[in-house]
Amino acid sequence: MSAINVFEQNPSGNARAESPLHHADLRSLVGKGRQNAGVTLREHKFLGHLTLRGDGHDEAFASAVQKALGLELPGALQLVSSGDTSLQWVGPDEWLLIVPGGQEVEVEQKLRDAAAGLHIQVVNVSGGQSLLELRGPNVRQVLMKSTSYDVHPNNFPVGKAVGTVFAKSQLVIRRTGEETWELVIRRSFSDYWWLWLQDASAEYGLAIEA
Amino acid sequence: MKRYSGFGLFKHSLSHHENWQRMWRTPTPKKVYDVVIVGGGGHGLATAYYLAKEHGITNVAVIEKGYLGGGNTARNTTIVRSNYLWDESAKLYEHAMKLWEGLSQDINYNVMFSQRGVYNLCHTLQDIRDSERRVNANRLNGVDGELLNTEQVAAEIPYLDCSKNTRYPILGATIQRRGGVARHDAVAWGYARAADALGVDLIQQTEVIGFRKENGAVIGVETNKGFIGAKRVGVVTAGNSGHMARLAGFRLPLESHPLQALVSEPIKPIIDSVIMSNAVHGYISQSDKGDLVIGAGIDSWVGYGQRGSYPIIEHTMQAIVEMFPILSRVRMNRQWGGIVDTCPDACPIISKTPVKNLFFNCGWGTGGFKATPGSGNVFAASLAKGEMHPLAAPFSIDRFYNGALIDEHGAAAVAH
Amino acid sequence: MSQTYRLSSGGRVDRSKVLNFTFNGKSYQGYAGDSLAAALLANGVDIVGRSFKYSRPRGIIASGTEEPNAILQLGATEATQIPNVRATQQPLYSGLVATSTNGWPNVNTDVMGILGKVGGSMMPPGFYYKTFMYPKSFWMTYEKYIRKAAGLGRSPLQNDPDSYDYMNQHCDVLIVGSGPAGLAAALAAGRSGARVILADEQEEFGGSLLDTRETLDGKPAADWVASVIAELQAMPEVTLLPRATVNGYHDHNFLTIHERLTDHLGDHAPLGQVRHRVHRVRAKRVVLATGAHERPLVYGNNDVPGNMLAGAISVYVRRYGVAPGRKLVLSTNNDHAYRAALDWHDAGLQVVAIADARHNPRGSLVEEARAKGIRILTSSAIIESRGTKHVTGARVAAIDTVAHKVTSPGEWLECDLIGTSGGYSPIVHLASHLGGRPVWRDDILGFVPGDAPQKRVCVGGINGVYALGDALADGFEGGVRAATEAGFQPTTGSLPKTVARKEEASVALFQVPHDKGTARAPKQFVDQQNDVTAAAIELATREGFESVEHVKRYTALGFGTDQGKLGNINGLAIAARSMGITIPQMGTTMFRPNYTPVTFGAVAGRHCGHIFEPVRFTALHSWHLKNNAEFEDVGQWKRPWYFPKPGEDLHTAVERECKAVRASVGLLDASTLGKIDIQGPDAREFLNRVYTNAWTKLDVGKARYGLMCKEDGMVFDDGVTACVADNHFIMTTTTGGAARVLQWLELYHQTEWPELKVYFTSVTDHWATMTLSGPNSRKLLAEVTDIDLDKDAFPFMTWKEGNVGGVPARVFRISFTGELSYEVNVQANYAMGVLEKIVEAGKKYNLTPYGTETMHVLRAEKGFIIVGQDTDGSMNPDDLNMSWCVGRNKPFSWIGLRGMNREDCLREDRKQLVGLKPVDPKKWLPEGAQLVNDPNQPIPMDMVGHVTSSYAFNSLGYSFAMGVVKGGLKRMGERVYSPQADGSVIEAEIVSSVFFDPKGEQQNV
Amino acid sequence: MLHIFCPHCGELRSEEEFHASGQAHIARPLDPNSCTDEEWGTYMFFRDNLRGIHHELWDHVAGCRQYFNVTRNTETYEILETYKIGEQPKVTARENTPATSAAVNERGENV
Repeated sequence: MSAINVFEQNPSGNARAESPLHHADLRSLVGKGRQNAGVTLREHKFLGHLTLRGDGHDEAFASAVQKALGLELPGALQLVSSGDTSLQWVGPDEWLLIVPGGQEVEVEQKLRDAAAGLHIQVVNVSGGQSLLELRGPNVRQVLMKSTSYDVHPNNFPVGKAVGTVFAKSQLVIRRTGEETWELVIRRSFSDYWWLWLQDASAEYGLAIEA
Repeated sequence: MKRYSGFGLFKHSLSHHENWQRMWRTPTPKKVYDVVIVGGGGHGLATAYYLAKEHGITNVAVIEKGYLGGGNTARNTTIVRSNYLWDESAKLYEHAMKLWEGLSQDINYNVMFSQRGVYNLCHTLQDIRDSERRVNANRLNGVDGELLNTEQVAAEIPYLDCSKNTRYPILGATIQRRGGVARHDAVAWGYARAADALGVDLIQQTEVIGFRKENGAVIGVETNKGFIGAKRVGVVTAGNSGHMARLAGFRLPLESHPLQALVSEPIKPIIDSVIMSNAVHGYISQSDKGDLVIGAGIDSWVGYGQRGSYPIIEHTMQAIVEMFPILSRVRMNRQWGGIVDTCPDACPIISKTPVKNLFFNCGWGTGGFKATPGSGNVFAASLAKGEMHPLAAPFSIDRFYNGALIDEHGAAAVAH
Repeated sequence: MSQTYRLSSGGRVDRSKVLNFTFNGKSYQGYAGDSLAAALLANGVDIVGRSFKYSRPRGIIASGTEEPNAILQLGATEATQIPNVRATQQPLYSGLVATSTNGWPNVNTDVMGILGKVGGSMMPPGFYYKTFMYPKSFWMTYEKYIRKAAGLGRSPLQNDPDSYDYMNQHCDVLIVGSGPAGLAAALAAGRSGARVILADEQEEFGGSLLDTRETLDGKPAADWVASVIAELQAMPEVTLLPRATVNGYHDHNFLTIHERLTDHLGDHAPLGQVRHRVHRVRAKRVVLATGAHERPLVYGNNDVPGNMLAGAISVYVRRYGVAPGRKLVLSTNNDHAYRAALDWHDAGLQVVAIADARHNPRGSLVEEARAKGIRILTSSAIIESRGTKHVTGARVAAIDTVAHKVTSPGEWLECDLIGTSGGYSPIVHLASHLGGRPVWRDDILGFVPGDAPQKRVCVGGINGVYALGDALADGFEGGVRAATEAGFQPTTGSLPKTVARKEEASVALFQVPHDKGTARAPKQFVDQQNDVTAAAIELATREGFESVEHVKRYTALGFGTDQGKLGNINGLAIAARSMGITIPQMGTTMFRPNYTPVTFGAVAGRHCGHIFEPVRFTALHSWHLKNNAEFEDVGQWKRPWYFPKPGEDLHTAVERECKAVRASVGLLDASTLGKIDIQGPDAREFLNRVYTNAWTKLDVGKARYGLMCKEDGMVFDDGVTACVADNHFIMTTTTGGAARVLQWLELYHQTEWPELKVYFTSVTDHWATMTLSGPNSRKLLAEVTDIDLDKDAFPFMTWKEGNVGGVPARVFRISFTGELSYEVNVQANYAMGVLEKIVEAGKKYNLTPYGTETMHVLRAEKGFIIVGQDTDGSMNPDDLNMSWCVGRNKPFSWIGLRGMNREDCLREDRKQLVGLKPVDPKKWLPEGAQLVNDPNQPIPMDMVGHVTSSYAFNSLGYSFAMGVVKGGLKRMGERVYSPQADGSVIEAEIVSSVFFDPKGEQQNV
Repeated sequence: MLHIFCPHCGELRSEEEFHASGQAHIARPLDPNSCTDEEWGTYMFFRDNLRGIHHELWDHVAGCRQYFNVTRNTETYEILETYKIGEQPKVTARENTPATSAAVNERGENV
């Protein structure tokens, strides 16, 4: 048996799946919000989330990642992406890789092959995380209500990703467009974030996309 | 000392209060004292008083770098209770409680000890287990305590949100009915006046900057105003204990952290007991002036600035509004911070030290005020005899080496 | 009565918008733009409250935050009551309902006032301490009556309908105050392109420029204000916050601003709006342009309604078009206060006289007053005022300010308004919140900010720079400096021209001497809210209270809702004089947040009610809801506690659930357990170091239970860890310990053993875990999985991969119930689908969902511990009778080993975990019950231990418990006793803690 | 609320993101079993608890999850430097650093 257990966790057939915000039934809320809402929310569900750990100062590791993903290993607070794949710096030895759902094992294997001989960790965390996209002119205000991190464009340009405190818990904020932001949320907290975001965006109007 | 009484007050009113005596002298330090107490807070002044009163040792000086009662005595939330879990602490705090119960008369100064009851709320099943354990231990130790269910809590504490749909519903509470609050400044002033009357020298605005030693024993203290000799020295300098130990040449198993508190504007009485919650983390009582007195948490870093971080105030206020939603429109007047010396087991150090004849009384963490009379009483006995009082003995520094800790963390409910 | 005291013209109020309001039940009218105080004065309301201690009638003194008396109760409904609103800061709105906070039956005829007159002389400071001591038991009774007099306003008794929130702000320059200096600073900083926040506590920007008689560039000052605001509004990086008080200056340039968004609209917020918002600001630079407060002089009966600050009179006349009287006498020690008399005179009202404490004042304003024919009495001051409910006269006498003596009998001047000015106190509160002690300046007779490490600039009045032109220049320069220091290019610009004036120095005067001496003179109030008099301060120093903090605490000086904004400097001056020292020798008390009071709800923000704190749910939560679960809080998680069927209580439900597990099969949601994925060549070595037991030989495919200790040898977490590949482990932790354990592993890896090649990643949320437990679990699982469940192929303490319900799963054969058990782990997105398939297949086995309570019972029957329930931070593995789980001979001295070997940890009579079997099988030992050896010992009793877990129900048919007993492991078969609160005693036998199936025959099948 | 420069994220962040973990540079004895009770107790519990310059361990829990060291004045609360695990402080009490010096520039870099 190999040193690491790589495990395909997606069913081969059609199995029922529920995203972390399943219980909120977002689909039923589409079109129910205010016209010209200041904030539009959408859950990007069932993506492949992988935690990647390795020595960021090791050239070999960086080139292995480059080779496996075609992405340059991002430095502190950076988010790089190509197509449906994004790679985000989380810490000096930790990155979050998001790929289309179903590709987790394939990508993990690619990384392991490329980094053969290096000490790394790849962990599928897809069941425990989700990506919330917030879009619109008032997202910045909603973020300002929620985090003590400075989300002014001068400090938070597109392509930045920051782990920080958000309300009374923690998450990662990513800025992917002028008025587009993403929150990486943990499954068990998803109801809290859902309630929080509804509350914080109420005065600007919240629209749901699904 | 002229005794205070209602008649005296009337007599003074006739002379437009122009003839009141000084509460204490401003003495010139003697060359040598039998005992020098470093630190003129509640504990130090109580120590001096009991040395004079119970042990006949009146050649005593209390040396205070600022003004009497100006440290944690001046900035705590004045809660008094004795319902501690472990035998060692319960006995010590209950000793204090019994002294509280006659203190105003003993020192002829109204410390306004108000036994209005202290509630500790339970929000989880484990809270209930811990409370049951503590109340049972208290009872068998002779400390009063009851465990109430939710309905009883709701009946006894009006406006407390006891509904099921809160984040952490209230499942019950312990109540120590003999617990309550006292007027903090009056404790310091009362002990000071009584100690002064027995001949103790209270030396303010004088800072101890070193300890003079001979053959491993202390023989006096160096101050910014000169040397003062002493046969024994007791250090009671909450918030500065680590620094004093350093001057004496050793370290202590404690760290000094900011502890914050706040008051509302004065409002008409609405809370007539002391209510503490561990799970939502806040506690509240109301002063006789009408201020809601609210304790906040401890900052996790070392800090001597008598101030902490603002989020702690926010969290505390969230807890208070969660417990008492009707208070949401009341306004917070003032916040402040003290410095608490905290030991790893949340219990004090009352102990001999590596320096002979030098004794330390410190590490009370967030719980010092309630112990004031008991702490002073057993420390005085220890200083008088040169051997630790039996109630103080378990609180030796040695426990941090041999492992005989008295871990009140698990059961102290809110750390007050 | 309709606004009798409203001037026919002038002010910034909108006379076309009449607003109705009530005060103490009477209806009045005011105008849009009025403050409540202005509207009350316009209607001739003199008495707004009764004083705290003496119950004396009190009127409005000031026009802003410093007001000590006009503290009112607001609110039209019970739920919208607001206590202690300063009428001077409350904008008038239509329908406002205000009442006085003290006074019975009402403020005009107050019974307590009579008591105050009779008993007042018996109430010097500290009188509480000197009496009410006897008899001993009576304090609680005395206190009951004392408390009746407590407080100002009252709390609402219904829940707040409003909401509050936070806004986190970051800026280059935060400017506090929008008077001339603040506005100039904002212009300078804004033009540089910096991110600027300008906050002001008032309804509109402008500060003193809103009521000044000065002109800028020859035009009314307010015109300049309007043009500056327009320019700032056009700057994208400038945020303007009116109605926003900067209340706290915290470390590292973090400041809090309390913005009142809707208090000017009504007593509660319009639907969908937050009432207050706290801005949590991190500023690179702070410009403090907080200005100065005018100081009143302290003279006899200075609290009679109709005694006002000189500057407040100008504000009411010029800003609100209200004249709070007809005939004014002004008492001053400075030039600036002459403006009040000039404004009064310009409004066509009578200035009876100005008493100036100075010998020969000749400043421009003084000359202007002289030129207008106003009578000026020099070397004079008002030494007392007259009147019961309103001022009827002022006694003006010649005084010697140095000798502190009255030098002439003086004369009584008829008047209905007294203006008073003792100079100005820079508002140094914010500058001092971080402990920087203010510094006294003799030239301005005030404290200015001392040095502080904060990155801040002080401009204008706070620096004692009072002349308008100087304040503008100081502000602009400060704004440039702040922006430059924050990394922006300096800007230039021209400032409006001001009229130059000759201003003379003021003379030091705080308490005005009285011919009777302080103790016998009419009461000279220093702090009106707390009824602190000059005599009280003298008494305090006489009794030995010599420190400024002592004086404050003994007299209550500055303890009010105004925190002594008017009184503190006067109090210091009186104490200093009475002790023969100077004011700077006396020093100031500490300044602490808040500058002005802040609503609790605003400090709490949105973090209350349903979003007070995160609630964590598992992927199966909605199934639990559908199946009627009751929940238990475990950390932030909601875990099913039990699943009652109709008519069942906890006890009967748990009994049923337990039986179902022992007899057939039960289902538990174990997803909340912490799970950590550990990978790396040194993973095993790391486990060896953090667990008490050995991991070197754990084969791939196997799982093992482990205990974790702190360095002191006390147990802090436990769980099963499985080896999924040579260098790959899945660790489980307790539910509450998950985050703590991960942090613990990282701590040791990062700080102690960075050379070990291992990584840790939390997978708690990723895997959903369903535990099937009971003799039929194998049969049930077999129906939904392709894994070979044969007992030899899949033995106890191993794990397998395969499909469960068509979804890839890792199945662990471990047991916390003592029954044959399988823990099925699937990627959480698929958990609900898998669960439903298991439930469907489980119908024929009476598959029974069970919660934490049943889990606790079943594990206790097996003697399995729950960390945190059976341990309390003072139990080591030996105490728990778990020496089997301790690898004392492991080569590396793992965390906890050395601690366990300390002297006290090796005692034989330590409390040890044992089973407890009540001698009467029907009796139940309460969890937390204490144990003694001799039930007849009198209190205090010697306790030998306590009950940690106890259950009335047992598969074997008797109640049983686990507990700790001193030396208990050597006392098997002995009896201990538990004295109960009701006087009864429960006798129990010390037994093994394994009650059920000690050989493990049920789980190893 | 403190503003702390995380040496890994390279930015100043609010204190809320961090967890203070006590005095820094307290190394676990290499051979615990040879320690006396007194030595072991000293390692576990006894701290400098200094007034003034203090080196302490912080964890960027909400950010990069890295532990790092902070040199902070415990009286003024000023942070004089932050540095990674394994590095030594540049500012120490012996250097008599003025309590009011600003050792971190606007970008939070050590200067």
